[in-house]
Amino acid sequence: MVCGMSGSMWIGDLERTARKAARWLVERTPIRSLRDWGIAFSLWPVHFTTACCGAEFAATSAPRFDAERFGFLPFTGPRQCNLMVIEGTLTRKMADAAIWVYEQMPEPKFVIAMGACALDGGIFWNSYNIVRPKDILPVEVFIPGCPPRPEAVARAVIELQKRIRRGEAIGLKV
Amino acid sequence: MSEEEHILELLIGPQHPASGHMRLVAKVDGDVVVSLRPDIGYVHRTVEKLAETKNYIQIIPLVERPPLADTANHNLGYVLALERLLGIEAPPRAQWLRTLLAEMTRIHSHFYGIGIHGIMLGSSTAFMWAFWDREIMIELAQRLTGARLTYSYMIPGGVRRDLPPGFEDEMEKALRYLERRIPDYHKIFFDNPVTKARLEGVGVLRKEDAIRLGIVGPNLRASGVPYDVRKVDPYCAYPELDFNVITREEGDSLARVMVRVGEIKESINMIRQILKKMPDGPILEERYLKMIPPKWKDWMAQHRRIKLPAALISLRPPKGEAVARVEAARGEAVYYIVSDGSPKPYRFRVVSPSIRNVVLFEHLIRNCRVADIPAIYGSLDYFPPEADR
Amino acid sequence: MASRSESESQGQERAEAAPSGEAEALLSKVLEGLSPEISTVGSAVSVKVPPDCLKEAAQRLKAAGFDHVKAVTGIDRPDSGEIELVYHVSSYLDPKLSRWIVALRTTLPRDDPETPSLYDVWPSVKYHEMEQREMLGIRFSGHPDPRRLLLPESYKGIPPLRKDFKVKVEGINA
Amino acid sequence: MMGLLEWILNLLLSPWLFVPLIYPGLISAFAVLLFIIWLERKLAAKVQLRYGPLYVLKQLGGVIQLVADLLRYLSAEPIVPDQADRLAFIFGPILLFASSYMATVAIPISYNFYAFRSEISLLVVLALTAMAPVFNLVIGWGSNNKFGLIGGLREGFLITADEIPLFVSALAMAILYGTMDLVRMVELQSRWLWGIVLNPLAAITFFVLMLLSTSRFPFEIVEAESEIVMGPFTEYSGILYGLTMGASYVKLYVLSLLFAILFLGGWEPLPPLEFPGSWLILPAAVLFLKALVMMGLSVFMRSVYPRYRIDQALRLAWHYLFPASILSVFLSFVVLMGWFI
Repeated sequence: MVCGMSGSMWIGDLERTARKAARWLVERTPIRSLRDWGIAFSLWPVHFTTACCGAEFAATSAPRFDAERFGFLPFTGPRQCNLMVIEGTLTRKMADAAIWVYEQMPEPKFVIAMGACALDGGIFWNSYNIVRPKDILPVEVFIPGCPPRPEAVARAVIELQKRIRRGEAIGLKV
Repeated sequence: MSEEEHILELLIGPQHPASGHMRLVAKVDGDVVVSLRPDIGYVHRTVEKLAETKNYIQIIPLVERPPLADTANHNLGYVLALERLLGIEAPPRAQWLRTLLAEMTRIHSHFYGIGIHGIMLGSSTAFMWAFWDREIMIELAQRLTGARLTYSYMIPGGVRRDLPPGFEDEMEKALRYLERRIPDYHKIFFDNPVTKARLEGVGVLRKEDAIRLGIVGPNLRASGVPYDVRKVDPYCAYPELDFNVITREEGDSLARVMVRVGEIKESINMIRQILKKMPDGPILEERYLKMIPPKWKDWMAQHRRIKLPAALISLRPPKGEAVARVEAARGEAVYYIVSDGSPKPYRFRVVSPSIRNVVLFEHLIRNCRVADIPAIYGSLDYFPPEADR
Repeated sequence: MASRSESESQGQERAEAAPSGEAEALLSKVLEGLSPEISTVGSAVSVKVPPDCLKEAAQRLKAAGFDHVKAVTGIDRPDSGEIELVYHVSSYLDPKLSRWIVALRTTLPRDDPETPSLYDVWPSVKYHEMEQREMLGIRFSGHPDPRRLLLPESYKGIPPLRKDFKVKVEGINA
Repeated sequence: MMGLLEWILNLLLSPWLFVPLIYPGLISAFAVLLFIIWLERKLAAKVQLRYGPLYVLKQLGGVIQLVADLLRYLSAEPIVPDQADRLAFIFGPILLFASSYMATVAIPISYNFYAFRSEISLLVVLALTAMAPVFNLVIGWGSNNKFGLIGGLREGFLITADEIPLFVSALAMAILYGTMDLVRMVELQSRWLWGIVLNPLAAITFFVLMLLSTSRFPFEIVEAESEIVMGPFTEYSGILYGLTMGASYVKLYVLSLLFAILFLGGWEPLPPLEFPGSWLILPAAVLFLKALVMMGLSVFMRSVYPRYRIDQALRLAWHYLFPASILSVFLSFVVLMGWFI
């Protein structure tokens, strides 16, 4: 991958073999469980507030419900993060931005839908400007509540950690 | 090099640590911002259209969702407009309870603004401290109303719950703790030389510009205009409370933050006065109180809360219209209801403080530094969902 | 002077919030030649002005001390085939005027609602007029910023706040 | 067979391999990198009334949080945007990390255990640390991202603003000691007082410029989070981002080691313990502890200060720190005169 020459060298296509070797290596159980442990305890949500649940999402990282205890550190750019939290309603304009950000994130990536509006529209269910996150993004964990309490968001992070370490998370299968 | 070549158009988009739920389209020349246009509408959830499909009592939670960090004042604004439409008055104790919750929400909404401004300047300590002290007021509001942020506490004709036992001395302890904490903020954040360097003289809003552009709330009072709806058009229990309107003359970002800190101190004394002078009596207007069947009466007295009378569910106000304005934490919120006698409003208009402050982005952030964009953005205490409604 | 006395009788005179007759006297004096229908509605003094002299009334009100606009509202009345445009105006500096909210209203034909923008009189109407143009299709000629404000670019179709734009309603009391 | 093992062990313990590879070199830089970021998050958490990373390893307070982050970087998909300049994009962080820790070669550990000693070893260390920020420019340009461009531009301004006064304040100490050989400096400090007592002005300017050049908190301008997302590193994901994030901490580690040797007497007050191998472990441990204290102090600034603007930082560097470092040169002359009279 580093040398970037996709042409076939005299020992066959180097990139394809490297990728196959990497995948074989990761499937070995000790390395896979170590990788899942690393991902589980370093879930960095990208700084992308979609609606008014952002106030409770900020309270989750605030001192009283400190989510950094689980390694949950809201970080700046989509490239460095592996978790995207849809905080509340996803309007049509924000949905395009959400799809862009999701595609910019590196591969093992997960989505949490937070708030009743992210589940099925919530109080704005009959608005003409609303999109359901589950229609456009592979959502792992849904958090009910309007806005959900910070403990519920922390519970969702723990649920996602368990799913990752059991290997059931959608983001890992891709 | 022609003029456009060295101008870089920077999209500080919805995904950006300091852009909130909107996109700022900044034209940048080197490190100087030539012009900035806010591109809002990312959180437009059509509150005005949905209100036309909901009953009057169902609109209370709808009105509280957009301004999430400052819900009680907007709920109060809507309920005042509805009461003017119905021509009824809440009993005195309910008026005082409404003022109590409004001032508690103002305190923790100001802390929210200071915290977000702190993280935008880079001081994560200011963010964490502000969100810690905010939790105290949220905990007390939760004891009073049962919810952290979305209280739906005020209904047309009164309030839903009475003070829980032992609320007064817990509040007194909390207020004394907050008064001890505010000097710490001055030491670590407000008087910090780096904050002073970043905020003084940045984003100066002159008095006549503030009036010409119709700016509201602490941003207006920081430019020397002593306009506060609680003094100009007093509602609920504000006439009996003595508090002064905090104004500053400089009108720069630091002045706006200092006005908010002053208002937190004012709200603390106000809450003390409220708890001292609160009259007792019913918390719901007697016309609706009579409608509640007698067997619920002792249940209500024992649980200190009211049972929502059936008449309120399908409320039919007379034909006509009503306007109410309220001093929310971020500024003046205006509610305008046009009713045609049916249980659903004919036209419902919400003008939130942030939509009236959004013009400040274009006006203030001009030929300043790229690093001044978050400094000015944070000082406006601008909450995009409230502006897009 | 006839209009003042007639409005005296039918406006409900409530003591504390409603502005006293003095406000209506001041307004009728200010808007002398524009045949205003002045009445007290709710807590605001309503001044109905024919559409063509809206700008003239606005300039006079601004000269009288009403220095900013609190809200611009368009009300779609399909049965009478018109759109009612209401400017809620008040003052910051003048203590006497700041107690009142004056509702300067006019009616526009429903099929092509066209009115001169009041941006040069009160710059604070900029974003409100943009929103009403988008939501109700009222064209404000002379408005500085022709762009969309809240709806996504991809939104086609009739302006959403018009009565004939239907939105899903809960089954029971449809 | 035993001869071979013996030979390898001697080879490893010989200074030419031990210094660059083990102690001030790669492995210790990596361990310090993981520890110091954890310490930074824990210190900031303690100031901010919360716990910080905890449940990774509950008993030890989440020490291995950075190991979890590193594993995540390793397993993340390294994205190379197609409109980015491929070679500059990939080799930028690698060279940035390499040039940051290369200066450890010239840092001695004790009187007779060093990989490189010469009359101008101080200059070698300073030159190698000054090379690192250049690759920030390469990264900022190579990632073809507007925020990266602005970040790289800011780094360009800051290189001159902080390297030149840094050199001058370091050379002030060289004038004071009369030599540029680090080992001799430590010898002199053992006989005289510590460098920080002799010339405090140089110590202060060196410390502030250390913060400025490794963009620690009051001067976190290159990757100013709330203005230009991650500065030059916006487009980096996976282990490439891990390298860039680690590079500034490794440079801080190198400059702390230099600060310890120049101002805090290097490995001088040796505790009088005696155990096999103590001739190497004790001086190394003393020097390492002093460097750790300096790193802890500069990392603690995150929880104290907001961020300066680029023009304020440049004004601070050119108007105040540069004259202060020149003043410290005269101060060392004065101290020199006073000492000999």
